[in-house]
Amino acid sequence: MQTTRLALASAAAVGLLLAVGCTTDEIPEAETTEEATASTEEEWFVQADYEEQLAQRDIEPEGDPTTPWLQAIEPEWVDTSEYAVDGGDHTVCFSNASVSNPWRVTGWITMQQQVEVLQEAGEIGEFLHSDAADDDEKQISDIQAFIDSGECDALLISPSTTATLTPAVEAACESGIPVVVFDRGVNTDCAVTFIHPIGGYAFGADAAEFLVDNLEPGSTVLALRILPGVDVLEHRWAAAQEIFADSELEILGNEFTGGDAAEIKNIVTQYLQRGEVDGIWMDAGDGAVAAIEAFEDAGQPYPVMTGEDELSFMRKWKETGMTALAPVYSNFQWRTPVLAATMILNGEQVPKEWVLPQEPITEAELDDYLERNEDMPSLHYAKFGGEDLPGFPDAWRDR
Amino acid sequence: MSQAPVLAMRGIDKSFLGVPVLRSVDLVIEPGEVHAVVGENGAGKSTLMKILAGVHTADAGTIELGGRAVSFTHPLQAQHAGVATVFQEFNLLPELSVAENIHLGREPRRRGLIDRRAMAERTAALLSDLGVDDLAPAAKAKTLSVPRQQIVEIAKAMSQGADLICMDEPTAALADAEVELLYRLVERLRDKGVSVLYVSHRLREIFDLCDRITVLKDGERVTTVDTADITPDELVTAMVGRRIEAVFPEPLPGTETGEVRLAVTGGGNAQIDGIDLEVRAGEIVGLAGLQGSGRTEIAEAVFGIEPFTRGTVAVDGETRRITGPRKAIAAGIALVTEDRKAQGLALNQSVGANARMVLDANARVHSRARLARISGILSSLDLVSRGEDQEVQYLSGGNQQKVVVAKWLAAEPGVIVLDEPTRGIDVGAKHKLYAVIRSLAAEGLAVLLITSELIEVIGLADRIVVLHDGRIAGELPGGATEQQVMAYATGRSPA
Amino acid sequence: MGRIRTAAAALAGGGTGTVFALLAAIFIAVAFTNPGFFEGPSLMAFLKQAAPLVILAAGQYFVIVSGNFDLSVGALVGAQVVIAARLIDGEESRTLPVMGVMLLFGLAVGLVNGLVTTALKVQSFITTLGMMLVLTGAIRLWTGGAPTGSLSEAFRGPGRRGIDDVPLIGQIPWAVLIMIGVGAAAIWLMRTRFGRVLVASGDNELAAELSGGRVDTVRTVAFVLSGLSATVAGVLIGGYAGVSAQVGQGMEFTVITAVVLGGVVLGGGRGAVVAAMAGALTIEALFALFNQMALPSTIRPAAQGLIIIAAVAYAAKRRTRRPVAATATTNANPS
Amino acid sequence: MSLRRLDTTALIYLALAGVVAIGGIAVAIDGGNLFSTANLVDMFTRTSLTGFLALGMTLVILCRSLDLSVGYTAALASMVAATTMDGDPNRIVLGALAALLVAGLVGAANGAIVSFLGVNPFIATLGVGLIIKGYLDTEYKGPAGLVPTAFQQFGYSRIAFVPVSTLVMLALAAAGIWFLRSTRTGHHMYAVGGNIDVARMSGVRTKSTLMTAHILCGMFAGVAGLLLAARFGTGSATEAYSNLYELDAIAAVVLGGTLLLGGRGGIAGTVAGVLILAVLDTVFNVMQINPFAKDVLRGAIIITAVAIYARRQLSRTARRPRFAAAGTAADTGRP
Repeated sequence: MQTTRLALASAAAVGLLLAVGCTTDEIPEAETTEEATASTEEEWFVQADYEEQLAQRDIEPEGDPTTPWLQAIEPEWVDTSEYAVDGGDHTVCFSNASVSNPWRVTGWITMQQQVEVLQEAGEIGEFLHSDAADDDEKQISDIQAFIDSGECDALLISPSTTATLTPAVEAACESGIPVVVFDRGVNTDCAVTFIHPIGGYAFGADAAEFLVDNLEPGSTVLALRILPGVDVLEHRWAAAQEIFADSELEILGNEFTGGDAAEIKNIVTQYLQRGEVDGIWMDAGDGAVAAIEAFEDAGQPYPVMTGEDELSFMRKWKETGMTALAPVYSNFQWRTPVLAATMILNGEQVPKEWVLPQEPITEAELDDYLERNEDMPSLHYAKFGGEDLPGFPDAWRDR
Repeated sequence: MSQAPVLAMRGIDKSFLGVPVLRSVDLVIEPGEVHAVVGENGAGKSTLMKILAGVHTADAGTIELGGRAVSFTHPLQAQHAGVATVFQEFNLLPELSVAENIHLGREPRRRGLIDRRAMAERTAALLSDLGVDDLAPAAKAKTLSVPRQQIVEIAKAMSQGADLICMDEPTAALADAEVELLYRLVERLRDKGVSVLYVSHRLREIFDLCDRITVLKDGERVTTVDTADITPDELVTAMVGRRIEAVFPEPLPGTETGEVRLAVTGGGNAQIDGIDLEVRAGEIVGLAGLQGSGRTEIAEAVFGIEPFTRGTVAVDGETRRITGPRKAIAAGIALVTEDRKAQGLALNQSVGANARMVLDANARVHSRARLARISGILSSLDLVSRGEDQEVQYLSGGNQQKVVVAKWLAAEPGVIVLDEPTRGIDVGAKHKLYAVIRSLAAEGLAVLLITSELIEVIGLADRIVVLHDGRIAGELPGGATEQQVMAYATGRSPA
Repeated sequence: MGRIRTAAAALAGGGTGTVFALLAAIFIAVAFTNPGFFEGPSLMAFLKQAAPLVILAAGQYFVIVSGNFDLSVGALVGAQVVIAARLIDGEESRTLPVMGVMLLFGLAVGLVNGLVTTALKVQSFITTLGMMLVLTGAIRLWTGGAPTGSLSEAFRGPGRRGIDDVPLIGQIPWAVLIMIGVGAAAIWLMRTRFGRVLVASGDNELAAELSGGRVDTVRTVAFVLSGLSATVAGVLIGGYAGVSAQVGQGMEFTVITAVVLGGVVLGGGRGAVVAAMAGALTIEALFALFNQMALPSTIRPAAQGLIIIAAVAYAAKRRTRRPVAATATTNANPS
Repeated sequence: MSLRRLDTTALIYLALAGVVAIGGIAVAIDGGNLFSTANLVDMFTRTSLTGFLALGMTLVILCRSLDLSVGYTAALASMVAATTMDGDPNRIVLGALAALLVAGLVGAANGAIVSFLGVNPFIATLGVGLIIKGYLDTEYKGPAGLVPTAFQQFGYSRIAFVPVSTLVMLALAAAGIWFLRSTRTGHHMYAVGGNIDVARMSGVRTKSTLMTAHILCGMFAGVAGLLLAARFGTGSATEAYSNLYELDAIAAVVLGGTLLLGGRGGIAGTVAGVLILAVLDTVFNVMQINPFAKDVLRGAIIITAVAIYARRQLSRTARRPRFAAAGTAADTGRP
C-alpha cells in the first residue's frame, strides 16, 4: 500500500543519511548563557540600561548632524579589516523580520533607496532579502538559508524577537561572514556591529517626562500599548512606569490595543465615559489619531499627549493645536545597516555598538517636519531621513 | 426441543409519543430455528426487532436469552449477549474495506496490534463459508453494489458468533440470484445451530425458509404456527385480518377517470428502460415490483431527479422536458419521497415552515391564496401536533408523513407520485392516508402509487403496473391477486 | 396566542435563550460596575462601537445557517477600509464613487466565495480560508504593505457622526441607525421565501432540493450578503476610527463566535438572526465589562474563552436534553 | 481520464512532484538551483514545524473534529520546556516530558469539551486557545526560560542536508501511519470520522477514540513547541500563536487529501501536503517573491487543490448503470 511504502522509504532514507554523516550548525556556548539568562527575567526593567539610555540622550553624537544616520553616540570603533573584500559589487543579504507595520514599511523603502545608490556606486552588486512575516521560526530558517547559500558577502539582520533569534544570529556569526544587526537587538555581541537608536527606555522616558512636565499634579493618564512581550515596546513602558512612579500623576490603566485604531477608540471612549482623562501615553504612534478623535466625539478637551513621529498624528496635532510630543524611534536607522555593510566590506572601522541619535519632535520643530514631509502619506514617519536620496519623494509617496 | 429457548420475549409493550406500537407481544425462538415474523408495515415487526437489538427499550415485558433474563439499553449489550442484527438501513462505512467493516470494533489482534492478515483470512474464510467466493476482503465498501453490501452486513452479523441473528427485510434490496444466495446463507446458519429471526412480508421466502411463523397485526401477536400447518392464503388473511375490502376505503362517489394527465412513452435511463405509462385524472395507478425492480427509479425519473434520457413525458397532453424537481413542480407534478426523514422534511423546522416549503421554493406555484389554505390542508389530514410552530422532529412518523403530503398538496399538483407513503407509520395514520389518496383521485388528480405492500396496491389501485428488472413486466386490473402480481414481479407470467 | 407560547418556548430552548440570558447578566454586571453606562450618551457610544460586529454577525448568520462558514470577512473588512483610503485619498468628491466600488468589490468577493463553494464543491472553510489569504496578500501587495491615502470627512460620517442634540440621548449615531436598519432588513429577509429556503437548505439540503429549492443559489446569495455586510462594517469601522494597518484582523473568529453564542448551530438549519446579532452585542458588552472591571487586558482572552465555551456547552446540553415525550401531543392542531 | 483511477495519496505525491518540477524550472529560469544543498536544507527545515502540527491535526480531522488551539499549545509547551530546563542540561528530559505532558493535557481538555460537553470543535478549541493565550500573556511578559545548548541541537543539527527535526518529523509520521493502520484506536478514527453512529453500533468506543485523537494532536503540538524552544533557545509566547500556525496546519492536511469532514485521508498525504507548502516557501524565497504575493499564491493553490479533489469525489458518486445504453446519465449526479 501507498502508506507502508512511504513508511519504509522514510526509514530507509534515515539510514542512508546516517551513513552520509552528521553536521551541526555550531552553537557557541560562552557568551550566550549569562546574557540570555538576563532575558529570561520576566521583569523588563534593567536599571543600568535605563540610566545609560537616559544619559545618552544628552550626549552630543559624533559625526555630521545633517546625516544623523551616520552619527554615533560614544562609538567604540572596531577594526574590520578581516572582512575586507577587494573589488565592489558585493552581494549583501538582508533577513527582515517583516514589513507588517507602517514604520517598517517606511524604513524598508528607505533602505531599498539607499541600496540603489550604493548599487549605482558599484559598492553593492546583488541585494538579496527575505521577509519572515513576524515569524521567528521562519526568520531563523531564512538566516540559515542565507548562510548555507554561501552567496552573501555580508548579512544584515533585523531580528523579529530579541531572545528567540539569538541562536540563529550566533550561527550566522560563526559562518564567518560579517553580520550587521539593527533595530531590535539580540543577546549576543557576536555581530560586527549592532545598529540602533538610543532605545526603548529613552523613548518611554521622553514621553513620560513630557506628560509629567505638562500636566498638573494629580492629573490622570491613560497608557495605550500595542502588545505585550516585545522588548523594545516593554522597555518604553518600563521607563514610563519609572518616571510616573515618582510623579503626582494618576495612571488610570495600561491597555493593549494591537495598534488597531478601532480598538484604541473603543478603549479611550470607555475610559472617558467613566471620568476625565488628562493625558495619553502611547508606546507607539499607530492609531494615535483614533485616540484623539475619541476625545472629540465625547466632547472632551484634548489631552496632553505623546504619540510618535507618524505624520497622521503630527498633522492632527498641528490641526488641533493640542499640547503634544512626538517621541521618535529613529526610522532613518534603516539606512545605516547597508552603509555599515559596505564600510565593513571595505575594511573601514565601524562602531561596535552603533547608537544613533534619537530626539523627539517638539512643538517647535513640528511645522518644519510637516513641511518637509508635505506630500507624504499619512502613515509615513517624519524622521525617515531619506530626503537626499534620488528616489525622493516618489518612492515613499507612491508605494 | 428440551433445552431452553434461544429467545423468549414475553408481554412486550412499546409506544412512541403515546401511540402504542406493540401490545404485550410474546415471541419464543428455539435453537437452530428459522423463525419468521410477518405482518404489514407498521404492524410492529421492526420495532420488536429494534427492542431485541437494544436500539429501543421495551416499556414493559421480559426478554430471556437461553433462559437468562436480560435487558438492553445499548445495541452493544445485545451483541455481547449473542444477538446480532442486520438492519434495513445499511451500517457499513464506505471508506473501509469489506474485512475492516466486518471486524469493526472487534479487530483480531496480535500483541495488541491489529492483525490484518488474520483479519483478511478470517474474512475470506467467512465469505467462502457463506458460499461467496467473488468478494475481495480488501475491496472498499463504497465500491460494492447494494446487494453485495448487504451480504457483507450479514457476514458481519455472523462473524459476531451470535446464537441468534435477526434479519429485517434482508431480501428487500436483493435481486433473485442474490435471494438464492441468501437462502444458502440462512441454511448454513441453521446447520450451525444458529437461530434466525426472519422479518419479512415476502410469503414465498417465508414458506421456503422458515420453520415457524409469528404473525403481528397492529402491534399485537395474532398467532404463532409451524409453517407446515398454514397455507399462504390463510397467512395473508391472518396478517391482514379483515378482508381487503374492509381495510381499504371504496372509491369516493363521483370519482371518474378523465383525461390522461401523465403519459410516459418509451422512457428510460441508466436504471430503467422501455417505460410506457399512462395515468388519467381520477385514476390511481399502482407500481408494484420487488425492491430494486425500478419502482423508485421511475418516480425519480418522472420527477426529474434521475431524468429520463430516452422517451418522452407529457403532462396534461403537453410534452415536457423534466430535467429537475423545479421543472417537475412547474409541470404540476408532486413526489412524496420514499424516505421522509432524509428527503422529505427539514426536521429542525416547524410544521408550518415544512408545509409551505414547496410554495416558498417555487415562485411558479407560490401564491398568498395557497399559503392561506395550508392550515386547512393540515387539519383536513387530521394532523396531530402542538400547532404549526412545533418542530416536525417531535412528531410521530405518521404525522410527519402527513406534513410531507400537506406540503405537496399546498402546491395543488395535477399528478402526485407517492413512493412508499405508508412505510413505518402507525395504522391509524395509514388508513387516513388511504382515505386521502382516494379523495385526491376524486378531486381529479392522477395518482401514481408505489408501495412494497402488495395489499395496498391491490386494495387501492385501479390498475397495477408490475415492474421487473427495470422494465414493465405486465399490467393487471385493480383487485388482482397477490400471486398474479408476484408472478410478474419475479419475472414469470401468471398461470 | 399559541404562537406566542411557542415563540417563547423556542427562545427558551436551544442556545437562543442562553444568549439573551447571558446578555442580560452582563448588562446587569456592567450596571453595577458603572451605573452611568446606561445613560443615553455612553449607551449610544457603546452601541456605536458594537454596530460593525452586529452587522457582520447578521451577514455571517446567513452563511452559517445555510450550512457554511465565512472566514474571509475579517480580511474583507480590512481590505475595504484600505481600498477606501487609497482610492479616496482625501478627496471629498470621490466619497460616493469609491463607496460604489467597495460595494461591488464586497459583492464580488462574496460571489466568488459562494461559487467556489457551491459549484466547485470546495468546503467553505477552505474556500474562505483561501480567500482570507488572498485578500490580505493582495491588498498589502497593492499598497506596498501599509495603508496609504486617507479617508474623506464624508466617508467618516456614517461611522463617526450622528444626529446631534437629541434630548437626554445627546447624539444618535448614524452607525446605530444603520445597525437597526440592517437588523430589520435581515429579520425581514429571513421571513421571505429566500430566508425560508435558506434555512431549509442548511437543515436538510436534499429535502430542500426535492421541494424545488435552489439550494446552491441561496447559499451563494448568503455569501454575497456576508460580503455586503463586511462592506457596510468596513465603512462603519473606517468611519469610526480611520485607517490603520490592523483593521479587521481576527474579526472572522470573533464574529463566528458571536453567531454561535447566539445559539446558531454550525452546520446550519438552526438559530435566529436576532439571536446571532444579540450574540455579537453580548461579546461587545463582555469586552466593555472587562474594561470597566479594569480586568488586566492580558487575562481577558482567557475569561472570554471560558465564558464562550461554558455558554455553548450549556446551550448544547439544553438542546440534547429537550424531552421528546414532553412534546407528545393530544390536542388536534390549533392556530 | 486516467487520474480517476489513481488513489488519492498517489495523486498528491504526483502533485508534489509537479510542484517540485515546476518550482525547479522556475528557479532555474531565474538563474538559481532549487536543488542546491542550501535550498534542500532550507526546504526540509521548513517542513518540520508545520509538519508536527499537521500530523496531529490529521488525526483530529480524520475524526471529523478540528483543533484551532495547536499554535497556542505549541507556545505553551515551548514555555514549559524552556522554563523547566532553565539552562541545565540535566533537566532536558524533565523539561521535554513536562512540555509533552502539559500539551497532552490541553489536548485532553479539547477532547473532553468536544466529546462530553458536545461543543462544536471549532468553538471549543478556539476558546481553549484563548484561555492559553490569556494565561501565557499574564504569566510571562515575553520570552522566558533558557534551553541548554545540548537541546538546541534538536533545532540546529542535521545529517547531510536533512535537519534532525525533519527526521524526527518523518519518524513520527511513519509512527503515525503505523498507528492508524495497526492499532485499534488509530483504525477506529476512520470509523468515528466516517459515521459515528455506525461506529458506536459496531462497538467502537467513539468518545475515547475522539479523546485520543485530541490528546495526540496536543502532544504533537507539544513536540512542535519543543522544536520552537530548541530553535529559539528560549520559550516564546507571543511568537508561536501570532502566526496562525493552526491554519497552516489545516491547509497542509487538506492539501494532503484528508477530507475536512473526516473519515478519509491519512498521514502519508499530509506529509506530502507539508512538503508542497515547504517547497513553495523555498521557491518563493529563492525567487525573491514579494512576501504579500506569497499569501495570494498560497491561498489560490489551496483552493485549487481542494477543488480538484472535490471533482474526483463527485465523479465517484455516480450510480452503476443497469442499462449501459444510458451511460450518459451516469454523470448527472444526484441532488
